[in-house]
Amino acid sequence: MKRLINLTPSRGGRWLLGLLPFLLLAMLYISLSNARLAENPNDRLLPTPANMASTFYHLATAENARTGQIVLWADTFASLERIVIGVGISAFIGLIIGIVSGGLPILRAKLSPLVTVASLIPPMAILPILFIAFGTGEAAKIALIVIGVTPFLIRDLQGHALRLPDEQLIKAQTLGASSWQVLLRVLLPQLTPRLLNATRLALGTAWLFLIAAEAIAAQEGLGYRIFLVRRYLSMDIILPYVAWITLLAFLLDQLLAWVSRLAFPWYHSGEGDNA
Amino acid sequence: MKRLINLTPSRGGRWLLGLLPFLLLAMLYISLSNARLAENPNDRLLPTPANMASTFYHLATAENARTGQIVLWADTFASLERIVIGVGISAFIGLIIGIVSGGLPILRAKLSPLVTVASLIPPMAILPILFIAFGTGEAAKIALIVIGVTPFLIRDLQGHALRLPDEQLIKAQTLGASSWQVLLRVLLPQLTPRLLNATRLALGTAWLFLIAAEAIAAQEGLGYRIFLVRRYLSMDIILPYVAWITLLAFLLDQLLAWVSRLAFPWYHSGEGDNA
Amino acid sequence: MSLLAAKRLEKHYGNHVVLENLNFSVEPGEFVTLVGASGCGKTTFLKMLLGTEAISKGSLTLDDQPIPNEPGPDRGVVFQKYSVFPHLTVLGNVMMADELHSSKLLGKSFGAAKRRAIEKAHARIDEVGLDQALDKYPHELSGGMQQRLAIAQALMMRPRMLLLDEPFGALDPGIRQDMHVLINRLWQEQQLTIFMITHDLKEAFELGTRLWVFDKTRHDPQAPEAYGATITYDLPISRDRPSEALKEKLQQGGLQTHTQETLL
Amino acid sequence: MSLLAAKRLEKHYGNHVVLENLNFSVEPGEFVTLVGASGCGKTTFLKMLLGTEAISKGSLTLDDQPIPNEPGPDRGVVFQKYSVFPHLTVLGNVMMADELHSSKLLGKSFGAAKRRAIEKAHARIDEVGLDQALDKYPHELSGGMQQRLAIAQALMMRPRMLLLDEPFGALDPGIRQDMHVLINRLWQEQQLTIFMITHDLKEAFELGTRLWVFDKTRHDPQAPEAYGATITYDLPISRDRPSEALKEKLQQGGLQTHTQETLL
Amino acid sequence: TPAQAQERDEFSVCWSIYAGWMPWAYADVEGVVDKWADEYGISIDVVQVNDYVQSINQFTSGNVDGCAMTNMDALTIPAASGVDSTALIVGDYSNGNDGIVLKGSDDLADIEGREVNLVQFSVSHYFLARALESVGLTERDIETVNTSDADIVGLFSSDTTEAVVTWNPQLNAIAEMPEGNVVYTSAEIPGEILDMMVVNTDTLAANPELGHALVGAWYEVMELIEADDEQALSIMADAAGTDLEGYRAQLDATYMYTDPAEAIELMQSPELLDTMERVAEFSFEHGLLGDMAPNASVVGIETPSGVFGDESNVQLRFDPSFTQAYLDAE
Ligand SMILES: Nc1ncnc2c1ncn2[C@@H]1O[C@H](COP(=O)(O)OP(=O)(O)OP(=O)(O)O)[C@@H](O)[C@H]1O
Ligand SMILES: Nc1ncnc2c1ncn2[C@@H]1O[C@H](COP(=O)(O)OP(=O)(O)OP(=O)(O)O)[C@@H](O)[C@H]1O
Ligand SMILES: [Mg+2]
Ligand SMILES: [Mg+2]
Repeated sequence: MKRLINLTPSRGGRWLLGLLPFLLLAMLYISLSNARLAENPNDRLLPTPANMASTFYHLATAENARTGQIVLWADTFASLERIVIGVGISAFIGLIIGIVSGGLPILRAKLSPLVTVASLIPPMAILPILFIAFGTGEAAKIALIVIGVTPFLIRDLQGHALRLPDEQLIKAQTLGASSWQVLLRVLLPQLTPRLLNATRLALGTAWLFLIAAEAIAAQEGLGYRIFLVRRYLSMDIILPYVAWITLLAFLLDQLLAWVSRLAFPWYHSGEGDNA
Repeated sequence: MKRLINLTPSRGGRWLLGLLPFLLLAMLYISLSNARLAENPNDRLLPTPANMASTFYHLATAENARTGQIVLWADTFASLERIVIGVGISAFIGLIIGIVSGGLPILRAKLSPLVTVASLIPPMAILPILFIAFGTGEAAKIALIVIGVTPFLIRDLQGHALRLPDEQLIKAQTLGASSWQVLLRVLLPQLTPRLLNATRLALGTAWLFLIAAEAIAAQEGLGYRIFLVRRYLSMDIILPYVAWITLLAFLLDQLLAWVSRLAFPWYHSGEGDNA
Repeated sequence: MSLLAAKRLEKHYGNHVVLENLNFSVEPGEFVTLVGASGCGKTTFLKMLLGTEAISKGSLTLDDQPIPNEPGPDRGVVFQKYSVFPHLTVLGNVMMADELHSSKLLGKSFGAAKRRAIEKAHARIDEVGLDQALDKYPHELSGGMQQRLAIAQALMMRPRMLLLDEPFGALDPGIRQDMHVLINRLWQEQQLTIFMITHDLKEAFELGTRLWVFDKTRHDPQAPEAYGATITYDLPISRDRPSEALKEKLQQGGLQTHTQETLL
Repeated sequence: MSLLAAKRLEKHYGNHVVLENLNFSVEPGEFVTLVGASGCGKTTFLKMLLGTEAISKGSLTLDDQPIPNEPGPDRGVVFQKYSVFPHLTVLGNVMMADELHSSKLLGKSFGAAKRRAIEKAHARIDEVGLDQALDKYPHELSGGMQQRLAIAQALMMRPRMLLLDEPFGALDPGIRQDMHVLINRLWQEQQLTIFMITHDLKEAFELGTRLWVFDKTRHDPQAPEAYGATITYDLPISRDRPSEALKEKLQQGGLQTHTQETLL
Repeated sequence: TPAQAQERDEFSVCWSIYAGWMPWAYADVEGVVDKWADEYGISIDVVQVNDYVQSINQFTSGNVDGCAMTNMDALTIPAASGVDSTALIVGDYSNGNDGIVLKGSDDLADIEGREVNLVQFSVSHYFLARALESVGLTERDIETVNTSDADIVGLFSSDTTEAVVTWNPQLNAIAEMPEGNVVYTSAEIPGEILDMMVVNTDTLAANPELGHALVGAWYEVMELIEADDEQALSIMADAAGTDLEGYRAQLDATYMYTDPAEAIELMQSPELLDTMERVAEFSFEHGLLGDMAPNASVVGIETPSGVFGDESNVQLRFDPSFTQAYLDAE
């Protein structure tokens, strides 16, 4: 018998093992749900899977009488638009400031303390201020995402710019590069894949802020719907929505990972499979 | 004249340069505030610094008539207690599961997909379930922090456990170590400083969830106060509170960094000054 | 009875044949040096001796028993890097083996047991000349000192076999020479059986009593992974004979191809 | 008129004197090899030549002008590591210099300019024998191939001086030998002036026309940072003379201390 | 503010989800507001804000010109912040829409010593104070926990929750739960919790068309409600996240002033002034009029029947003239 640390599951077994805890959770849910519903058939907290499925199917297919739209898709589209624009703006700002402040010591001295302080402010605390400053339109929601995510991206990219070996900056200069050319041809291309990576890490936070923002001021969106029906404790809508958000987050994450591997093979050369 | 990328500010100049953007922001605020107050002396949106200072002083010194406590300290103590307990529990769970799933391939196969999915679920969206499971008191607030932070810690520690050179695990076994001893004497001590580091990264998220939790149901706490007085647009309380939270976050972060450097000098050997 | 013996030993990764048709027997006390082109399977071979890679076909026996399928205290190892624990001091690294042995639960000893462990460790550390650096962490040591530490640590369990994978590959030439003296002395004093991989032919000749050259004997340009490497030369090295002569003989044989490959 | 000259040159970091009292003049076409104990200031010296470290006292002149205070295309450099750009292919790395020159704004050339750059790069790549690996990224190359690439890249600007900081330190002995042949050929063909730091005395003798030994002449045990290293030996090396003889002479002199230090 | 006092032809008003304000949802999507705005040559943007407090903040900070809010919030937030506000439309009063729910008891007096979840310092708080008064208790006899209104239903399911004060639709959802006992509702204090459309006084003075257009649109929808128009009610129900049946249940607990004459009568009655005085006193006791407020009458409140408080600092006005003009035009 091998030591425990040396035991590795086979490839097929790994899949099955991975499914195991999900099955256990599902069983736990169903038994709890049954128990509550047996006590009070009108209980809304833990609806049956069948109930959730039919509600979700309805949301995903039936046109809304008032707006003429299909609720799920309208919500999804609105939320995705916000998160893509918000994260896109953050990534852009993060890349520019990260490169410039990572590459130019004189600017870094100016910006670093500000970025550090900004990244420490919990955006949730300034949520009330944000909506007052930006109104309740799309701008405020996107601004919340940008404010929540950008300081992290800037710090991450600045850190990586600083960690680029000095040797490369010197080499570029011995090849005749100007400051601008060093930023453009050494820092920019090497930080772009890192940006994709950092963006993946920041996506979780971005979803959080999106949902928080939609809870306060929105007329459609995944977070809006959850907070609207929360007043009625409609868990048959909330739970499928949570699952749907989780799936979207996962797909977005995988999309970015795939793009990065495709576009920057050299960046991923040192990686093993990270489980 | 040197190239821009080669210009570095002197040590003293660096401090001054770092202060510059803060001064600019302060001036911008004061001029905006003056403009609004000139129009409406009762305006609460951008109070004068003097006003904020006196309110803050009042909160920090005057006893509340009803509870006999000093508001600021009661809030601070309540919030710090929650965040320390919450992050402490997360760190503990993260360390255990991180080590075990990073070190034992057979367990990793079981846990990894679950942790990945769990880390993608926005905790804010499943609040009602949290209330049922943990009640509405301190437990729920701490649970929200734990749920928000733990998946990140687990993934980070698992990743680092995987990145430990195989050579070390093999070496330990050639020295006669059992699986348990490998976990205890190779993984645990090497992951502990990493845990401190990951906890520092996770603190931002923890503050976020703390404030969110306090916004939902609380009787005291920094987030509670902000969300209570936002009703009255009392920026003279909100803004100093945000600054105070930022300061606390900074101090907590530095404390962890200091402990880590003191306790694990070998871990920090490879570091330069990270600006 | 030979210590280690292989019969028609093979190692595949899927369809990729890395090693094939290995046959040898090694007596206790031999010092085998392994050379061969990069990627030909030397490390894979060492891993089979360690027990971290399973054998695919044939047999590999230690004391006439199939080799254990995981690392154990009878086979010490020193890698090119990461052999020592960064979170332990020199003393802590060397004591580790003893502590693991005497305290199954905590892997850490206290009181009298600890004093004994320290004493034993001291002796080992003296042997490799690190007595001035007892309380230093590995990151405070130079590359050469780290490798000495790794050797002292590996020898703490008094293993029967010592496996070295390019242990001096990352060291400066001067320091390297120093390490040769050390390993040679330890080998003789402790009557170890040593397997050492190296890229430096000179090193291989200076240290070993037996040289193995790993190379492919068959090659299919259409399917480069279809055939694996094997031991193409198995030469006894005499300490008395000047290595230069041997080297020339080798080059007349087939080692040119090998050297050329190594140099790309 | 000498290419490079120093007069009472010193370098301090705060109170720490790293180098002091350097006096020399170097003619175009010399191949200077620098040896010395670890941490004695060889890299610091090279950085002053590069312009990334300012001089503290004295003078250092290039063509009788104070040396520029930042790197420029007249002084090429190859480090032990990180000399090539990981995000560019072999061709891209070598073309870089030309592109930076011909397109100030984008640092990237297109059309005819690009074709010309490719052509020029091809020639350089052929010289170092990487013509089979044009479209590979550095991570797909072995250590030796990466250093060849770094050299090809550095020579693209036809610099007057080439600065090498332990360029072959991380390579295997066999590959190292190969690189010696290459660098020697390029030095002769392109009439470069080369400064090369090495830890390998043999290498220093094989390649250089002039050997500098850096060492401290004064030492204060109370304040080890009070005195800096200087050039203690400045020896011409003749290609015809067997290096062995020289080496012995050196060892009789003061190099023993140095070697001992290197070996800790 | 002067900027708002200028003549303009573009305005915005906001509202949040509440039974008595759902007509704005209908008026917005069905183009009723646009129709009336066109008639007066202006345009009005109707904005839904998900979070009630945030919608009032939008009004106070001047981002919008009008906002749907209760009488108490109009006094303690915009008026106390120095924004001169006019209650243009009094749409309804809560007639059971606010309620106190206890677990394990149907006697209000049992609230003594419990933790009560509610939105602190909102009308719920005022309502709770009135309820406590009715059984001879004071706020010192209980403990209040500030709770976000959207989460109060989920919270009630938790075993640790003992009592909540909330409004519809949350109130209905909680009342349906087996352990929920509604022990006191706003039906016991009719006419005290008023839901209104509040607009900036200066803006209204400079642009009376805004007032006329809003009033016109409002009462056009009121006619549909009076007629129990199923299609209109369904649309409102959907916007509120419920169905027709659920929305009707909420309306049952809301006294809608579908008849403009009745609304005018309320505004002119001296009882309104009494109610506002009580609200002002409650607000002062809880520090809602500002830390520096010397007494409850620091903010002047003007109704057709008189002024309460500081006449030189009137910041909240009840103005029936626009409703009157609509009635006259009919
Ligand atoms: N886990 C693995 N899965 C698949 N192939 C592997 C694995 N490990 C090694 N190989 C392959 O086996 C071959 C031999 O690798 P090995 O590391 O033993 O070579 P080596 O002789 O030690 O080379 P080097 O001199 O570079 O250290 C290589 O072609 C490698 O790609
Ligand atoms: N930026 C710096 N600030 C302060 N001290 C420095 C700095 N750079 C180098 N030193 C010190 O200068 C001395 C010389 O360092 P240098 O890197 O030049 O040595 P070296 O001869 O190249 O050593 P090695 O052979 O290990 O490469 C060292 O003691 C080092 O600590
Ligand atoms: Mg190998
Ligand atoms: Mg150096």
